Amino acid sequence: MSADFLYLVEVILNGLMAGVMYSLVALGFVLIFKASGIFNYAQGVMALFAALTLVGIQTGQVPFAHLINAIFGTNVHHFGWQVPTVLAIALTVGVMVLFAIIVERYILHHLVNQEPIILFMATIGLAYFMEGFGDIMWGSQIKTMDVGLPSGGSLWLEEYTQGWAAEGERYYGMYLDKLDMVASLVAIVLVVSLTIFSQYTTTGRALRAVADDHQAALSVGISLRTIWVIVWSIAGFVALVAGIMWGAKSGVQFSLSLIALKALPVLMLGGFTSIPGAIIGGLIIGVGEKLFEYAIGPLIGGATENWFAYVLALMFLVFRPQGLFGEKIIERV
Amino acid sequence: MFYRESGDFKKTYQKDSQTFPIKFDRMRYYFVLAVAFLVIPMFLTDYMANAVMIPFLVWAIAALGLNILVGYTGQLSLGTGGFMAVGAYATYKLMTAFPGMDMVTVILLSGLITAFVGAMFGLPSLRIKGFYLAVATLASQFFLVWLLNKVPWFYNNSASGQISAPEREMFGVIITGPHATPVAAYLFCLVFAVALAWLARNLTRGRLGRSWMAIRDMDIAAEIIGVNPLMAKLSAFAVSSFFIGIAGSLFFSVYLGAAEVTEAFGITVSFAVLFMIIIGGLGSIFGSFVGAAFMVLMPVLLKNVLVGGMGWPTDLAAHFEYIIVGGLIIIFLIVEPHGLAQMARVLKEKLRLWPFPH
Amino acid sequence: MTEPLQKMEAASKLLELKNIDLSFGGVKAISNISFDVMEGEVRAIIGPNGAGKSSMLNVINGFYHPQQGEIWFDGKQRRSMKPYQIAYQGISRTFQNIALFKGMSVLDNIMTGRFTHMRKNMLWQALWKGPAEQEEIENREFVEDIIDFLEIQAIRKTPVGRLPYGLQKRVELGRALAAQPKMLLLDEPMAGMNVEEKEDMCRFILDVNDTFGTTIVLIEHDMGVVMDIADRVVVLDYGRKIGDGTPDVVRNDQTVIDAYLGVSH
Amino acid sequence: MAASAQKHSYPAPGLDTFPKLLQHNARMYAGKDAMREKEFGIWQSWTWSQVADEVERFALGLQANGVKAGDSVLIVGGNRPRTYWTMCAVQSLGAVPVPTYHDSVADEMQFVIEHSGARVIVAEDQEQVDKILEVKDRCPAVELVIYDDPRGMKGYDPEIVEIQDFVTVQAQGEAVRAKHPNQYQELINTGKGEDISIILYTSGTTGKPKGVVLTYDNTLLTGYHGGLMEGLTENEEILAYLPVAWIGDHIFSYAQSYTMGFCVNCPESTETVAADMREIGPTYYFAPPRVFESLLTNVQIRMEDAAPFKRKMFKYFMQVAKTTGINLLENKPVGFFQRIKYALGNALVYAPLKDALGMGRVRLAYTAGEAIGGEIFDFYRSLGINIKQLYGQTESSVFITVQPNGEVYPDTVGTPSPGVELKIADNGEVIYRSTGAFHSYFKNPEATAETKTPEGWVHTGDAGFMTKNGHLRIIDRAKDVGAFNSGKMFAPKYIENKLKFFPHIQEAVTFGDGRDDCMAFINIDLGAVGNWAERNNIAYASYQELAAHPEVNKMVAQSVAEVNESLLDDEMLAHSQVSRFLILHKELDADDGELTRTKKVKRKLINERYKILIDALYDGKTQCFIETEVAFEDGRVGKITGDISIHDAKTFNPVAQAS
Repeated sequence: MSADFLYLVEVILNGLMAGVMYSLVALGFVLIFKASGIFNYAQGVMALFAALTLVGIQTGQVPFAHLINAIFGTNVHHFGWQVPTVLAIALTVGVMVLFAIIVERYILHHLVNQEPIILFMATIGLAYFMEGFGDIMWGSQIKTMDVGLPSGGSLWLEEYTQGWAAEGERYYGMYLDKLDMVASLVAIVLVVSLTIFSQYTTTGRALRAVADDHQAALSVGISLRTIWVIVWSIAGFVALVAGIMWGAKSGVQFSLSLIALKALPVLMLGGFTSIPGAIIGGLIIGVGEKLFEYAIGPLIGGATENWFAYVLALMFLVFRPQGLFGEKIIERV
Repeated sequence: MFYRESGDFKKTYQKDSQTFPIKFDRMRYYFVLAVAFLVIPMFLTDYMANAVMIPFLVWAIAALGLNILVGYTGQLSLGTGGFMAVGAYATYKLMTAFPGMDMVTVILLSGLITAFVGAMFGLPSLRIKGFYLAVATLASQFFLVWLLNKVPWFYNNSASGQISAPEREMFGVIITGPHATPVAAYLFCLVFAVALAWLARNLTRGRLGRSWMAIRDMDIAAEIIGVNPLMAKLSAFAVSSFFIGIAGSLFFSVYLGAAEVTEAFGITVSFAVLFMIIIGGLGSIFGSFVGAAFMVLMPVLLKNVLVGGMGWPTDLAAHFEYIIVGGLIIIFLIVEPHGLAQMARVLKEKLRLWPFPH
Repeated sequence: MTEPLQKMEAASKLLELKNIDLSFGGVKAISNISFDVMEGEVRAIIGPNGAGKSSMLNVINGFYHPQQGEIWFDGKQRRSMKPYQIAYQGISRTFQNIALFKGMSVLDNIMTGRFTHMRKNMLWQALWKGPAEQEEIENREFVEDIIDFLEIQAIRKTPVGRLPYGLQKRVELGRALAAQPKMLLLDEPMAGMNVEEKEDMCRFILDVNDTFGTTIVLIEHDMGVVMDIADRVVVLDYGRKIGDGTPDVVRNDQTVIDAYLGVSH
Repeated sequence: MAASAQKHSYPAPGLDTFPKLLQHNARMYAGKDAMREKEFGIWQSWTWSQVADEVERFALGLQANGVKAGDSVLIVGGNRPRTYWTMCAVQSLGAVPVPTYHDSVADEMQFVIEHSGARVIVAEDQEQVDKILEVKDRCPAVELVIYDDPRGMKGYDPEIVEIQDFVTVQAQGEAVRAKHPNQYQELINTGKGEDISIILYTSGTTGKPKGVVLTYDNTLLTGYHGGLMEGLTENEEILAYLPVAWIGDHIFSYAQSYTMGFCVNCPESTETVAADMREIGPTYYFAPPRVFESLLTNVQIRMEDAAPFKRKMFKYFMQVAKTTGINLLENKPVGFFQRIKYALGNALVYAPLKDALGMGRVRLAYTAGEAIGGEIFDFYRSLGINIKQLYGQTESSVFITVQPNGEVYPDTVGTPSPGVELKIADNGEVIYRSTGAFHSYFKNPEATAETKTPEGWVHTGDAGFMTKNGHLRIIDRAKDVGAFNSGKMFAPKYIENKLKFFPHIQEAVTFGDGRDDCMAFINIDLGAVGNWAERNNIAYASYQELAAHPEVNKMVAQSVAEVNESLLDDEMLAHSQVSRFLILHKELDADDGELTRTKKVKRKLINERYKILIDALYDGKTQCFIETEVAFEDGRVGKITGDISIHDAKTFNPVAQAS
């Protein structure tokens, strides 16, 4: 095997794993969209917020320390304790559930019969709000996330593949991030458990009923409000997982919220209503953008990852407007 | 309360369909114009011009443009920043390539170039609707910014990757570059803002505007009536981009003076303009101005109160800005999805009916 | 009953459908239907739910493209066309579920109906003063005639969303009329109306037919109305044509009675 | 006499007919709007010269169709320019326009067609033409029907009568004019002031309608002098929304428009009158009291929904207006502080309110036809709207009396108009002689002789008297007025109305004709009194029980006493004070035949059915037992019995009061 070929394989594998990360974020979108028809732009910010909260709790930060100091002229920052990771995660999940309840109570409830586009814009507002709120609550400096996930390249893999290339001296083996591999595993577990949840539990079936037909769901006695709280909680949980993965990878900072933007083309490809679509869309985009950068990038100045996903999705959509797995849009006259 | 409409009757369709059919409104409009053109320039400080008035006018133009697309035609776009960048870079290229060209021509040409680019990116709108389209417009945002950043020809190979506006005059007064006088720059932008508002009003009141709104309200019925959906949407994209291009052009040449594409025309710009029209009012020319005013003034006020008044750190004030903007967007969408303009309309109706409540 | 017959002898075929087949993903909506519409007549399409009536209208105005068959309109065979091109040929319609432009006033809705009659391009419109305004006023005059005709003067500037159902239907008729169509397709124009509103609507339909000589094709459930105002009736059942003729003929046709009239009466 | 001096003062010498006035106006006010009609969304307008042209062409067209001097031409239409033009065109030919109510049914129309002998009818639209065709076979004289609105008329080709479009007739007229340019001028030159200008059929509550024949001198001069008196100019705007067949509209929207040269505005449709009125903002306005009343009610209802603050503000400033507004309107002295308050109220309430009602520019408003409630009247005047009552009828070309500026009292109808001589006949009936007094009833010499004496005095049929300050007060229809044994006038309805003014009195019947003094039956208002009872914890099971309650009787006695006291103000009525009264044990009911369906008292029947009670009143008894039959809602007939107590009322001695 030539080194170039191996490099290509490495690019593809990296792409697949990046794709899994995209899928992870996209999953949150799909969940909420399916259950409430809301395109939740705030999903990315939710991931940021969840990660901030987790780090904040873990490191014993005083919430709103910045604000308190500004108002009272004090200088408080930390409680001075460390919270165990598992407990911190549990507390963060609690915060995300609380968040879901607040969102349902104060926003969704008042926007029930609005057009989808209005709801979409409301989530943009929500995203802005949370971004500011998260910063005020936990401060805006970059934080490192340490929940005990492995990091760095996998030396074992590097060594193991080193000999594969024909001209071994020039080839250093495949570089794959351990974190990415863990993330892929976690994502797979998450998808499987979500699928089981939605197929085999009463709540899951209720969720699907609501997705199919609000009226019908109401008539069988499912409270729409409860459903929405559950869905947003799950989405919050997914956001937390995504936040942990991305945060561990590149630090907890503002740019984390932009991963939502990465998830959008994934959704366009996979369709807004399909969980498998989100996964496969994510993989396609992950692989596609890495390959494109690898093959074409150097010719046109690089950094094509910024837009490749979008342009790919755009091209794709022109030919299949409902996405890969989306239901066919039938226009009634 | 202030309206006296008895005897204000119309004998021609021309009078009946004028922009301000009620005399009181008409007078108020002339009053505002007079203040903007005659009074404000007399009292305009540098700070007021640069922090408030000029950005307000530029953003108002951008909001007008986006409103044509989102408010009037119902096509949600998140590509405003990218199109503004096109306008800005077109201006830069034109100014440097044709030093003798006067600024009005430069700006109009920049608008036309952006209109063309906008129409190109509008092509998918025939097939893609709703969120899909909104997301697709993000493609233009990222692609355009990347393109302008990566191709050195666009910034004349400058080492910093920045573009900066050369000095230009109109009627012997410097309006661009570091030595521009704020009053001249303000008036220059004002003329554009007023003229473009007038243009937007004309376009939205007639055949074209009705075809846009028809597409927005019920695209199937619109098609039955003879509206070609592609033409309607493309024209909306083109006109909208024309406005946004001019806004980008003025933003760069008159307001900023120098710009770097990823900083000045990022995705935040797209959202900011979208917020202006949500808060101001979708499908309202007046709303575009109000929304722009709001989004320009709010941070200034916040900064003056929190940082200047209470001595808070600036970053905290900035975070509050996010909270307030986001919160307001949600509140507006819940309470009044048609924004401040609709509130003004309701208030006006109330005043017209005064003392009756309804 | 001699009047419609005389009318037909004098008139020529405005629309002719020959052996139309339409199916969606293998499900046949319309199979092998042929019928014609004479210039100036009121033609009704009736049939039970799911008989393919609305599909028939959608074929006529170009929303659906039949897999087989020929459509002849105004003496020419129609190639595959988009609905907006068909609007230019002189066919306009109303919808079963009102499809007005909710964000516009009554006047603007009907003005939008004049779309095919307005020509001034974007530049003239941007200037407004001059030709564009002139064109606007000319069309406004036409539209005001329709408003007068439909007796909706009092609601001219009301946003359509605020109007009661019956008036919305009337406005929609106005919008269709504004195009000055050769042929007007009405999809259940009287659905959901009370007796009085139905009478008004009947009068308007007949007046339209009378005053402008517009050919009318309508779907209607109220048999009384159909028998009163239609010159000829097509009866559909399960996508097939089972009867065709004057109301009298159709009323006495045994197949029709068995398939449709017998059931509902 | 002053009246005769004015008798022939036309707006300018020789302008003694409307067609001549029209030509005059076309020269004087050539470019000014004479008529407007809201149609097709805007106010279509015609200048005086355009109107003159329209009228000329239509007149010549009518002539070409055989209309000649002396013919009657029936006009059936709403307030539309062509309706008014037709009148003038017909008059140009020396023929007589006969406008009729366009909401009348075919049979009513048939009577007018037959009686007027019209050969030509000008109808507004299909609806009217249909009515005419319906009765055509019973009106053989009709030869031609001209329609204004071509809508739905395309297929019409009835063989029984010729039908033509208004425009076609005008085209025929134009052809005539092209050949004979002076023909029209010659035609109108032959018209004279004493010619018949119009026949108006009075609706006639009883019997067949009567055609009131009026001459140009009647309508033109009356309208002109009325306009001069009020200082009307060519700049007035008036809204024509009342039936053209009604004398009021004919005088205000036709005669005065032609004589003063002002503009008449026709609303778009009946539903849009209020909106159209707001747009036009008339300066001269007429409405019957019920219109003013319903407007006021509407205002009050709408204000009820206002926020508490706004409601309070409204109430406060309306109170300010009440004390200040009328004085300001009548140029009486008002304190500085009051003026400030009124000015503030004007900015916040009065001016916007008037504007919203479309009365923002009204300089002069009339009301007539029936009595207007003092509250209502004062409401508008306090806002600064110069609303005045006038008294008149078809036979007088409207104007008999008008309230002069500064002398407006709610209970009188003013002083005689220019050219009117007024007298009270011995039986109390108001009679007058005036320039406007009608020529005759068409084809009805008996009725003419009954109403108009050879000396020209016209009987109004109304009883009234002149108050000390020279104003006329109308009391009742003359035929309802009786006399006491003393020979003094007894006006039952006047007293009854005063009693009914109290909210707790629903109905009252008074007796006195051919008796010594006045007695009354009272019906209490179950709603109002029931409310009062609930508030005061008075239990009651039925109307009868409530009516017999001593507190209720006391309350009614108090009201009767107040009425008696108020009657003292008028010498003519001071003796009609109610001396005894009783509260009936049941409500007078239309189902029992005691009231008409329009809730008017059937005196004769009540006189018979309740004879025993009446006798008891006059016999001085204090109790009386009665048994009456009543019809229940389900149709069964039952009996109500009751022991009714009779009360003496407090009366006042006129002489004692005077001293």
